[in-house]
Amino acid sequence: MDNLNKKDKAQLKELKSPMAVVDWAVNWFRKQSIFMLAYGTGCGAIEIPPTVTARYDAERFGVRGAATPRQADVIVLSGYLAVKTLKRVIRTYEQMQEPKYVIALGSCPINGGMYWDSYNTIKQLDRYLPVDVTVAGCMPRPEAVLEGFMALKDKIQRGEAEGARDYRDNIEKYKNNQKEIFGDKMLPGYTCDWYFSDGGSF
Amino acid sequence: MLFTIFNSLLAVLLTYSMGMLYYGFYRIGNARIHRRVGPPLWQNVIDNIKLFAKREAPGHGIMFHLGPVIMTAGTITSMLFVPFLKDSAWLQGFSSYGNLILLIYLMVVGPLGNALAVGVSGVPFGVMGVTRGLTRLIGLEVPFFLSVALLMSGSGTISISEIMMAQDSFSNWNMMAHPAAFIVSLFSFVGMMGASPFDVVGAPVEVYSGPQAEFGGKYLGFLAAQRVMFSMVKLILWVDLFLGGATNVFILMAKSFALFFFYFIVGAAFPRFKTEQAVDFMLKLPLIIGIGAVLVRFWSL
Amino acid sequence: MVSALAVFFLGTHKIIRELLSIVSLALLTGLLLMRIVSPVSDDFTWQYMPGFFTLSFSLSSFGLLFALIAAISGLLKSFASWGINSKGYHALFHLMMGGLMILLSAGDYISFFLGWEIMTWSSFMLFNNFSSADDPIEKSQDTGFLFITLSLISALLMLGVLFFLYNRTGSMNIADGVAWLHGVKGLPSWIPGLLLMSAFFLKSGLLPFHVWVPGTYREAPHTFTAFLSAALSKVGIYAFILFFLPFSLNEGSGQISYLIAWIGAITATVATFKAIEQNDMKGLLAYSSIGQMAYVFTAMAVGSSLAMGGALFQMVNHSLIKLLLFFIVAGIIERTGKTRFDQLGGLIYKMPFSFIGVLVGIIALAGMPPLSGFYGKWMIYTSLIEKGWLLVLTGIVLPSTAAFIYCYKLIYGIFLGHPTEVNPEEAKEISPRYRVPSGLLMASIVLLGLFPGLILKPVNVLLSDLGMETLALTSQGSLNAASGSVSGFMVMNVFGGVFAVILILLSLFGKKAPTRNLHRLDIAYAGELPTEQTPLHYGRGLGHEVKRVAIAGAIVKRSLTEKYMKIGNQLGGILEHVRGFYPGNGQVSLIMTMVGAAAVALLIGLKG
Amino acid sequence: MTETIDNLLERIGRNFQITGQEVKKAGLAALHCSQEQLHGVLIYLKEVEKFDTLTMIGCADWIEDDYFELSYMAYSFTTFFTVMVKIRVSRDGSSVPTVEGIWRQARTFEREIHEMFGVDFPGNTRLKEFFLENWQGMPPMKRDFDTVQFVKDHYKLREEGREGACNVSVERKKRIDAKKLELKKEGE
Repeated sequence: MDNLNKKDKAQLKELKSPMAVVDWAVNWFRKQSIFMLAYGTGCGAIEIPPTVTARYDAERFGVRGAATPRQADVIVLSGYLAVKTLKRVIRTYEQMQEPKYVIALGSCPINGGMYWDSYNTIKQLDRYLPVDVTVAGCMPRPEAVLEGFMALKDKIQRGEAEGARDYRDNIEKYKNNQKEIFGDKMLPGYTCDWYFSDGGSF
Repeated sequence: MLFTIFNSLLAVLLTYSMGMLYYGFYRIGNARIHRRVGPPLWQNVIDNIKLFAKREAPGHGIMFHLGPVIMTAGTITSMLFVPFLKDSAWLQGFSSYGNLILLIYLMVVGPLGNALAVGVSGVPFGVMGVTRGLTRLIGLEVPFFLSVALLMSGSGTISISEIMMAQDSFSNWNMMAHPAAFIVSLFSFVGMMGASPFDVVGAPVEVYSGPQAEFGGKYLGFLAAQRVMFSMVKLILWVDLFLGGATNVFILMAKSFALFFFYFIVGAAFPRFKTEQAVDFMLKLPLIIGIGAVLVRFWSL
Repeated sequence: MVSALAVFFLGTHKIIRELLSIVSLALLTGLLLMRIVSPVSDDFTWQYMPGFFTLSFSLSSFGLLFALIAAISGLLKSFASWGINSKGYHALFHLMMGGLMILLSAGDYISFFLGWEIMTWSSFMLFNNFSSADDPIEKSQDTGFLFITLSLISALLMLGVLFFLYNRTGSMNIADGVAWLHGVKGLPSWIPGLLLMSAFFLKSGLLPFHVWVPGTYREAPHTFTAFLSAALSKVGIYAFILFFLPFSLNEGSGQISYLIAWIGAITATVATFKAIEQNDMKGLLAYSSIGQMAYVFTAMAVGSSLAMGGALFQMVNHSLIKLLLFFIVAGIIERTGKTRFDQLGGLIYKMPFSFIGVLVGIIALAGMPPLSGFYGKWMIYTSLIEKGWLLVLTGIVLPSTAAFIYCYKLIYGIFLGHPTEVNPEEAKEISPRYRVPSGLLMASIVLLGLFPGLILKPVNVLLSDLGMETLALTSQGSLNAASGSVSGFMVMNVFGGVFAVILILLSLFGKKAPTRNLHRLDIAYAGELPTEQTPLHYGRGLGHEVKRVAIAGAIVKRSLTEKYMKIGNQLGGILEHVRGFYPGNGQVSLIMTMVGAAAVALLIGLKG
Repeated sequence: MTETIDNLLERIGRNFQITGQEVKKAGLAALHCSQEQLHGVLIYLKEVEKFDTLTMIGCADWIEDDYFELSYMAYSFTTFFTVMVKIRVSRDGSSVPTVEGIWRQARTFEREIHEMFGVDFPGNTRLKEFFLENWQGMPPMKRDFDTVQFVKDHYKLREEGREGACNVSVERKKRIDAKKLELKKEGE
């Protein structure tokens, strides 16, 4: 694999136990193959097409689109999130398979951005979902989006991109925060029941 | 027996790596057409391993679990009934126990098994994809059967190995001896590989990637792996039937890559048919060529 | 054999009746099996008014096969319908069995015709008087009318031709008539031949005459539908073999055979697209029966040993499959009370046995490799290729590919997807009286898939009786043809082996990446939340897009039934005056019409 | 004679009580009428003057004068004129009978205005929740709705986020610094 860069090789040398090597390898594969679910929530949606097409070509970094949340690794939330959209986003996020990551583009998911006083958009996304990478800007250009993917890749390689685990461990907190917004119109239980139990498996 | 099992494993490995290589080329080639750099050649392998490395997978009960298994088993079973090489004991699988008609039907078992899993997952988009696939199959199978029937009745045998054996020199290759059958079969070939004019089944935007809509993690990994292997099975089948077979793996690769390149060019150049357009198209031009070929053949006799 | 008939009159108590029914059928089956083991000739003739009428009976090997199919189907059917039928039903059913047996062992025209008519009338009474359509409005009057009209036409055609033959040969013996038919070349033999053939096509539901099948199958009592499809539809084939098989093998009859082959292919195509269109389970299976029967006729038209073997294999298979599917469908209807795909759905985990049964059924019905359905098709295809009829092959590949859609619709509509009107919590597995025969049938389908050669031995006996070459039999697990062979045993084992290996592999992954069992509604649905009210089941719509394909759309749009009804209504207008002569109710007038028509036919026959 | 918008307005004025009218620019006219006249004018426009479609219904909140102004914009594909018919309704508890019967698309426009301004449209068959989910309290587009107060009450503005989250600008700076350091070393 010629696309092991210098940094990867340096990391690999530092590893001692075989299990650590396996973990490192698994992370490497995860980082090299990122299926992206581009959720066009706001104006950032327009930044995604140039990112993946000829000009910026995200595919050379192993980033490609996925059609459904079941297949996706990362959900890219591009821009402000209306309350109604947030509900769908949470549902989509919960349908993704672990390990899963969230990239939030633009100021709006960070602090509300220019919609800070809007009655219907949320102001801070990581109260409701575990954001792994935020890319600031209004809107961030495709270079910045790619920069975001690079940051995510680094995190994955370090084994720190564990937003999903955080979400599972602190599910009570996240659900309470979501409840503040949705009131009694929360998502039905079956969409997230397994977070409160082990979940069946065979 | 051990030799056969070893050979089967070898066939699986060979088709997997060849398929991954070809599809890596496919992605790079497509990127170059778009004037992009494109992913590394082994990106498909990386994707596949990553899918197996996912920590969880969605499930809808035991039937959902079995779907990808049936799909992969169907692929590998049909692979084992295709002889890869000519004049060789290697890579023959169980092809002496089967024949072309069996193979054509075996190739449908997997998708139908998977269709059960799609159905049980309860995603309407998936079922729509399955129906599209089955409808499209009507269009694909009819000209295909006509072309292989021409071959079979032309060479007086329905065994793939014997059809392959009969093509001893370049002028005896079936693509030379039965050009009309070859041309007709190419239409079906492109359709069966799922290339662009006929790729309505898994259209990501319309039907949410169709039959694969609900599969994730290891299931999607199995489906992705079997997809490339299945494509290789079809390529090798066409090499066997029309391109005179291969005496060693390198010739096999060269010939199948030539076919793959054709598929790639067609896929890159054409927009998508709707389901019924695909069937109507297949029942018009290729069928007419095929019927013409049959008539010519039996009148000249 | 016919003595089995007498038994049913004695049954007064319910259980006794059921037991008697089963015992008598078992007796019949046993007797027939005995015939195989020790081929005693029990031909007998019965002189009525010596010198005028002679009824002769002899059971040929073909008749034996069909009789066995009928007897076993009847036995299983009686078991499946344990305790749900009235006395009259049993009487009629046994009367029909008797008629069938007379027909199958008939040696002369009169017994042939007698058996034919007894069978037709009793089956008409059966489905008309004991209809499964609960709602009287739902039950169409047209069905019975159509059935009886077409049956009458076929009977009249047959009667006329038979008298014509009698007149020509001066003998009541079928063999003589057949010999005459094959002896005479040209038009004189074609016209009676074609007329007779249409009578038989009608019984098997081939193309221009298929209109009675769907309605009848839909409205007949559920288990009786199974019998109709598994046994009665084969009568046309028996008669065809009896009269025409040597004919189609004759030199110079190539065009007729080719025509029959195409009739088969076109029937299959039409029936398959119609089947995809159906919204109720029995309607779908009815059309699929028509399609499957059509393959048999195509194969018989080919006429080679392999093709005959394929035809017989396909026929036996079809009986097994249709018994299985109709039994399970009957069980489901009994449990849920629903008959349509848009009312069912999501029953898979509540009815695993029926699911597996239908799965086995559709795999065999679609002709997929590991099970028996494939091998019949394989023989037919191979024989077509060997014969060089490639266009006919294309003609039957089209419907057999399209058949995948209705097969999928059948299993999806009932078991997969989301439940609609039936609450799966309340659903229960079908009752044991359906389960036992279904289990037997499934086992035999799988067995025939493993050892397709098993059927070759009886087929070879039949072929040698017909004076044809026998098929090569190397091992029980494989089939051989001149141009290639296939080993069912190997296919099944390889598939099973690969399946097991992959399942183990998947389970190994399962430890690292467990599967999370999700709620039924937790599906990838574009971020939306489907509710219980969201129409997620695709049972009715499935296959509707096939209609947009030009050829399928053209077929589905047209309805022969309607055309016939239109003609019938116009005729009815004319006949209104004629009917004035017959006072009394419809049945009386029907019978009188029949008598009159028979007299006319007799006259024509004697004069000609 | 070519049709002009003035002729059109004149014809309308002959048939209905128009309280005010103006031609904004070529092909675009506005006219004011009372709520009672509204349906008459709109039906006249559709049936007699062949205004085929309703482009939109607008609502403006004139809080100072205490009324809502509803503008029905009709468009004709034959003359390419747009006519705005404006009515005034009171700001609280106002109700305007639906024009769904004249143009079916009015249903959606009215649904939006109902949600955002609280105007009632009796007779509308789909007057339910539209953009907002589970909204209680004052309709948000009314000008006396205090959005800042609402946001303060309902949302938490930026506070310290999750520790794990990383900011790209920070990451990028780190990376560039590292690269610079590396280059420096190589230079040495």
